[in-house]
Amino acid sequence: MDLRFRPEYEAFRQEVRAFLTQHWTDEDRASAPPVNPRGMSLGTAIRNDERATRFRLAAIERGYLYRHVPRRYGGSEQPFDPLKLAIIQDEFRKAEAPGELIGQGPSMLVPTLLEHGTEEQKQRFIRDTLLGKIQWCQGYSEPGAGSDLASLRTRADLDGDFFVVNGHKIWTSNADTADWMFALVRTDPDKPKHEGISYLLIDMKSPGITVRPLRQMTGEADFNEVFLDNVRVPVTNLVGKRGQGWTVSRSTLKHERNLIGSALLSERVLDGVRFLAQALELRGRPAIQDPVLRARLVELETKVLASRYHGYRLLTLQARGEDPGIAGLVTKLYGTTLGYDVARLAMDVLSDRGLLAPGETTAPAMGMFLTAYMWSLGILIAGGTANIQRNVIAERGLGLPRDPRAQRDTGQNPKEG
Amino acid sequence: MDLRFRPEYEAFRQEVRAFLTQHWTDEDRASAPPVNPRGMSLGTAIRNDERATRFRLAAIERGYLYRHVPRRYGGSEQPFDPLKLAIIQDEFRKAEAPGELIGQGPSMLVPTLLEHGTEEQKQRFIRDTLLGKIQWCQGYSEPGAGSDLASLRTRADLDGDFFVVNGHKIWTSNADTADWMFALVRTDPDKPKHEGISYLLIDMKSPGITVRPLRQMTGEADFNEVFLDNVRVPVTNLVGKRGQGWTVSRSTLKHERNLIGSALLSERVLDGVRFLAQALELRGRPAIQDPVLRARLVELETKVLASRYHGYRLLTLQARGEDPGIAGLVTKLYGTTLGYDVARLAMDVLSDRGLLAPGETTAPAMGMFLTAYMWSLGILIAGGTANIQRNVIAERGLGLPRDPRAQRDTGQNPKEG
Amino acid sequence: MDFGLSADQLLFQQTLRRFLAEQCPMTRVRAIMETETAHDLALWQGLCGLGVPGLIVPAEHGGGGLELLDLALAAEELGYACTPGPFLGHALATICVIEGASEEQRGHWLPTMAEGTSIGTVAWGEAGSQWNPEHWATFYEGGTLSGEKLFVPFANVADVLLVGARNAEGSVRLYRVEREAPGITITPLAVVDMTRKVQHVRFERTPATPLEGPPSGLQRAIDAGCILVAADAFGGSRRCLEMAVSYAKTREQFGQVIGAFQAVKHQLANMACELEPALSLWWYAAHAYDHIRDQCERHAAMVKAHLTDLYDRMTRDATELHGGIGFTWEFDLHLWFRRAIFDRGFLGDAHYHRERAARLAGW
Amino acid sequence: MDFGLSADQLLFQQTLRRFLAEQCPMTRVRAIMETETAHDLALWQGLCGLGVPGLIVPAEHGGGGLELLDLALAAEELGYACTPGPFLGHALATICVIEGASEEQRGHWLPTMAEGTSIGTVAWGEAGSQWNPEHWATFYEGGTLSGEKLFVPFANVADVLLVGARNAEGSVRLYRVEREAPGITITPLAVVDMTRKVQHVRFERTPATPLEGPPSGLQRAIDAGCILVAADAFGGSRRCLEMAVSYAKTREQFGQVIGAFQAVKHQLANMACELEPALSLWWYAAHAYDHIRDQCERHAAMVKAHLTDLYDRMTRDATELHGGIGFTWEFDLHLWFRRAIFDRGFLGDAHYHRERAARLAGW
Repeated sequence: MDLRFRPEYEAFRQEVRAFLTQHWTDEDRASAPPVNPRGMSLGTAIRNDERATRFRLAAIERGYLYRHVPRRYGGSEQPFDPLKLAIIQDEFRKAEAPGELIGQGPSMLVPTLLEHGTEEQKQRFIRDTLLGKIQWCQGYSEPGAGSDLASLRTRADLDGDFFVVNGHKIWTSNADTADWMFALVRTDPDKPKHEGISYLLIDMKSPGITVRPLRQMTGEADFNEVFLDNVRVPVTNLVGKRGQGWTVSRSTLKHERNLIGSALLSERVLDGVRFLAQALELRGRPAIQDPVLRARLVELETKVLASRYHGYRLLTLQARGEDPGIAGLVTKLYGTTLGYDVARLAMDVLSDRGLLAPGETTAPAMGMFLTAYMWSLGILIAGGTANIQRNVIAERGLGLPRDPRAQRDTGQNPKEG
Repeated sequence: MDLRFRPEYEAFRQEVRAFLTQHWTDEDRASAPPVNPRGMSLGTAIRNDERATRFRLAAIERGYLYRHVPRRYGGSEQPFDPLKLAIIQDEFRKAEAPGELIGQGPSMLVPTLLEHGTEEQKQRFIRDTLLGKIQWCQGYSEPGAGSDLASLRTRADLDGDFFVVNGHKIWTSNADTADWMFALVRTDPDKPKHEGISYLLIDMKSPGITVRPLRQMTGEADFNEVFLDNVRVPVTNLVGKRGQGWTVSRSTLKHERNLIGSALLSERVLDGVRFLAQALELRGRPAIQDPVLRARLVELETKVLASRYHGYRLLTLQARGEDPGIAGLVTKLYGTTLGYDVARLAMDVLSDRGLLAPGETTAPAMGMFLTAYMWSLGILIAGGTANIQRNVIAERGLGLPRDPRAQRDTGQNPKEG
Repeated sequence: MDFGLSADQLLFQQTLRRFLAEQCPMTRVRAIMETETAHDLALWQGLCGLGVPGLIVPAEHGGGGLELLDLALAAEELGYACTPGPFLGHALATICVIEGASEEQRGHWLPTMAEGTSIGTVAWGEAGSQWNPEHWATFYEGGTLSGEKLFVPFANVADVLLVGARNAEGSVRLYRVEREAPGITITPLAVVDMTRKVQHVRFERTPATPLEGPPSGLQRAIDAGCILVAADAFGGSRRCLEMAVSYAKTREQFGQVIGAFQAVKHQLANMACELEPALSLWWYAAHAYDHIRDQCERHAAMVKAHLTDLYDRMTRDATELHGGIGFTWEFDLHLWFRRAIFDRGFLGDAHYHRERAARLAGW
Repeated sequence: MDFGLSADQLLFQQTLRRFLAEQCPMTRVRAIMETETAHDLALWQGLCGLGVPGLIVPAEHGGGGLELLDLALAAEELGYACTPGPFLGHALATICVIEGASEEQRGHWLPTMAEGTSIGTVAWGEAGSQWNPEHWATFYEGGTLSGEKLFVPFANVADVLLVGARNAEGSVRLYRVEREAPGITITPLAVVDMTRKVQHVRFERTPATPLEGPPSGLQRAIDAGCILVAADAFGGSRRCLEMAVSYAKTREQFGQVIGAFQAVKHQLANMACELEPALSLWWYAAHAYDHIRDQCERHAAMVKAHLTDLYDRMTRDATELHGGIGFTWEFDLHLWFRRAIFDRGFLGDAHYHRERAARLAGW
């Protein structure tokens, strides 16, 4: 074990700080675009304006962002170093500087392309995706096939050099603004279950695509339904082999962003809750002085830290080429329930002020914690339900008997971002 | 709804108080027999010495105890009146006076005999059981047939006017001291599942019975294994019809003792925890001043009260001849988890003093809360596991599909008392 | 001599449930909540026709002369049906008058409140989550009120506000203010529960009439509020469980209804197990309000804390159980999710009431 | 540059686990715990042979010269194996000397402690669950100690006690006392955890030697204690989960192994889900003890609270899952259940450490 902040790391930290001071000024920070009511949606929490892009390019140049991505595809191609990663994340967070984009493109498509994409696909998509110039949406879920991807019905029939796609996708966030969609489609309808599924990149400007907004419980429409009607997709947009779509879509799981992502998100929300508890008066004293809230705050901070260090452990196992086994299977369930608990605590800190809705100017943090709270529940649902996670942990992790009725391998609904 | 403490009830309360002052003196109270290390075992928590018996007889005479049992069998045969019941329980508890015995005889056998026994059986057993003169043990569980009574193996073969019983019972509390056992035995081995089971009263002095103590995790041996080797039981000791044993054993559930019993037990333990929290210093102040413990104490008291009032509701439904439906199915799971939570809280109130074992003279309450804690877990296990309760609630209460693999109807292991 | 509802109560419950199912189905709920006030006159008049606003008002003042339990049964049904409108604040305002006004004032004010032609609400909570009257800063002096009250339900709809404020002697009492009185500023707020809007209300030398009955009136009304909120929470919880059970029986996944999975069954069983005893708990508290007064305040504090915590868990679990559809706007579940947030916050949070229950026990 | 165990550490872990499996199987654990002291010389010497008592003692004083993480790995294995004996108190006593003694004292005392021929323990906690040194009343004056310390592990077995006490200036420091010194009264206690007995110790003008190193030694030792207890709790938790999983795979009910029931599967999955990230948590804290000192105290407080809470739930859930057999004396599970109670109480309860963590963050 070696995480020590030895002199070279202290030096690295100073270097990062100096970089931030120079490249992310108070003015940059203050120039945040107006609050986007959809700002809390999955993966769009991070600024993506021109200043941010300029900053990110500089940060990539210096090796601070997208360290696992080769330079030829727009990453900074740095050796695996969780400590540097931690320092970068810490310092960027303190400076409120734009970090890696965590939308579905950078988090899900890029790792997939790195592993399964053709050289042409990599060149064409990765760099622009990392900078947010190409926006992606994910076309996995279908009505009636939530966690049960085996029942996927969208078809892609080969017609010369094209697939002709017909079907109906749901829970497609950002489909209205996305340039491209990565989708799972059924290319071989006669093959059983997963075997007939392929992974396809679909240009959202293609004729035959209709996007309809889908309002979620927060009242905003951060999702969409996407109807595909004879959409023609070149066969060169197939990622991996035909019929291997299920395997291709799961390669994401092996990549570091996903391993650390959820801990990071909970950390950020927890920072917010702590700040809230310090700032907000509750019955005559700052809420953080309330012994019950205080104890819960420490407890959740402990779990957030456990989540972070657990990420380090997984990364290390990966770097050593060892199978993380059950340790790799619990991450999502731990992270999503923790995310819910953290957001839930915010509601208790707010007490009656939790009644004020997002956008209410007199509300603490403009009522955004309610949105975070609802989203934390949505994420719990979206990442394949918790029950399916538990099946996976029990069966694959603990070796308990499989339930013959439930195809829980398909259950890992990869929708997230 | 009518629970009001109208003048006649206030008068009744005064009457109970006067009775207690007269019949349960300070001297009686002080004369408690030395603490029995097995005092916390299921159902023997209540004093059963000569003074207590004398007092109970007077209380029955006055209509305060065993109100649901006819006078001709030794009860006080009072009209159903939950408010009087509440007053009696309250005042008896405050006066630390002996209440109804809650061993397996009074709680389980008596209701069963009242419903299914012959007149002769009732005359012979009920009165003496209510006064603790006949001690009972319960012969339901067998090795390998914990919650799964369908796999019961103890046989009773008819031989003239006798059943000849052979088998092995386990988890039989008080088998070493009990005079009689009420047991489930298989009288018709060829019939499927429950149909071949009968309910039999077995004299523990019969030749062929061997009792072996079974130590539980507390370190004491409050249970036994009972080996039955060609034990001859007169057919007149069959309760209900042959082959109806399963139904007969379940009649207990309809009777009020069981409905209120668990709430009462939790109430008593909670009283103890509150007293402990008031008396015990925790980091420079009484533990009850600790905001976290305090909040949990209120929360659990609320649930204990809910449990008590829920009992009133069930009694009322019963008195009205209405089917309680799901309300009747949740009682046990609610009560046993609550019992665990209450005992668990005691451990937190004790803090490091929870390390002191039962019998340690310098320990708060002589370390008895540890025993209560372990027992609360034992009760959770004994009453049919919580998972089986949940199956029952879901299937019979909510009408969800039955699991074809689990015979959870048999799962209501009636072991408790 | 029993612990159950009377035939009259059961009939009333049925009648009200049928009325709401017919007159205020979810399409209507959504239409009303989308309006500026979330108050629909026709619906309110329908409720008035059933006597709901005056249930607890003494018969001699034109009400039903019933007890808090009856009113709480109405609250339960309104919670079950997710009914929008000013019921809760109005009920509390009538109770302020019943318990805190002089006989003469009662005679003046109650009849129109009982028939629902004068709508009332209560202005209690203050900044910093202060629902404890001891800490209220709003004061009464020279016939007028000054101060700021937060989370006043339907302040913009109500005709009269029953305000808790400190008098010159430093005691907190109830005051009656007309909504149209000078010096009142009502700030509209974006709120989570769209079926029960709240506003902030500022008083600046607003003419007010002191209630001249027993000073205990305020605490009685607060107790009643805790119990009514608990009943609302129970009704909503029950509805969430019903919806989840019904969904589990119809939605198929992996070739069978999801309610056949043991994990789902057990989650639903746990919900039912928490729900059932909670019913008896608030019944008892409501009964105690009229019949066992010395137990009422503490029970009210306990049921407020317990039932609103329960409601929170029930809405959360039901939402999770529904999966994606539970997260959509079009599906109705989130409307109860939002009501649960109202019930938790209004009158103070669960922790406040538990601490109060501890203090009331002398701990 | 990684967050994992080194090859040496993995080897040591394996070696120790094999040693305990062979030399201290559960039959042996039971035999030792039934003795008056719960200390077995042969077992202790075996551990000494592996270098366990001196792992963290600097090499120049005869120890292994390793870090707290290595010692914590040993604690984890001892917890996993339910090993009886004075390891924990001894480890903390050596740390008191390493961190709190002068160089000369270290030279005198450490070699025999490193080889385990001189067994140490710590006398810290006082009445009223006072584990906070600021509130300790035991005092040092004129070369002697007076006061009472509760929950001293293996006081009757130890040769030396490292005692926390207040000096004439009011500062709390560490003192070394020989068990055979005059004025010591050791009260034997009936305790829950039979593998780690504790006693109450009273000092009455007992000759004592002040430790002459940095005053921070006491807090360092407390931090180390929190981390070692957390590692023990983790080892025990891991064992409980393994036992429960293995039972679920073999025990049949209703015609199939109980591990095929989704409810059981999910309970086990939840246990695993809590357990896995907790490993990294105490690894980090142990690593911080040597390498990120400014984070250590707060992390130590957090891991003590978190891991002992976890241990409590794991022993409880595993017991419930085993059904009747889990409730028997003959089945071993309750021995960990009892160790969990030790780990929760010793050094102060979870709530104390969480509050401490809050204060250390400046909240």
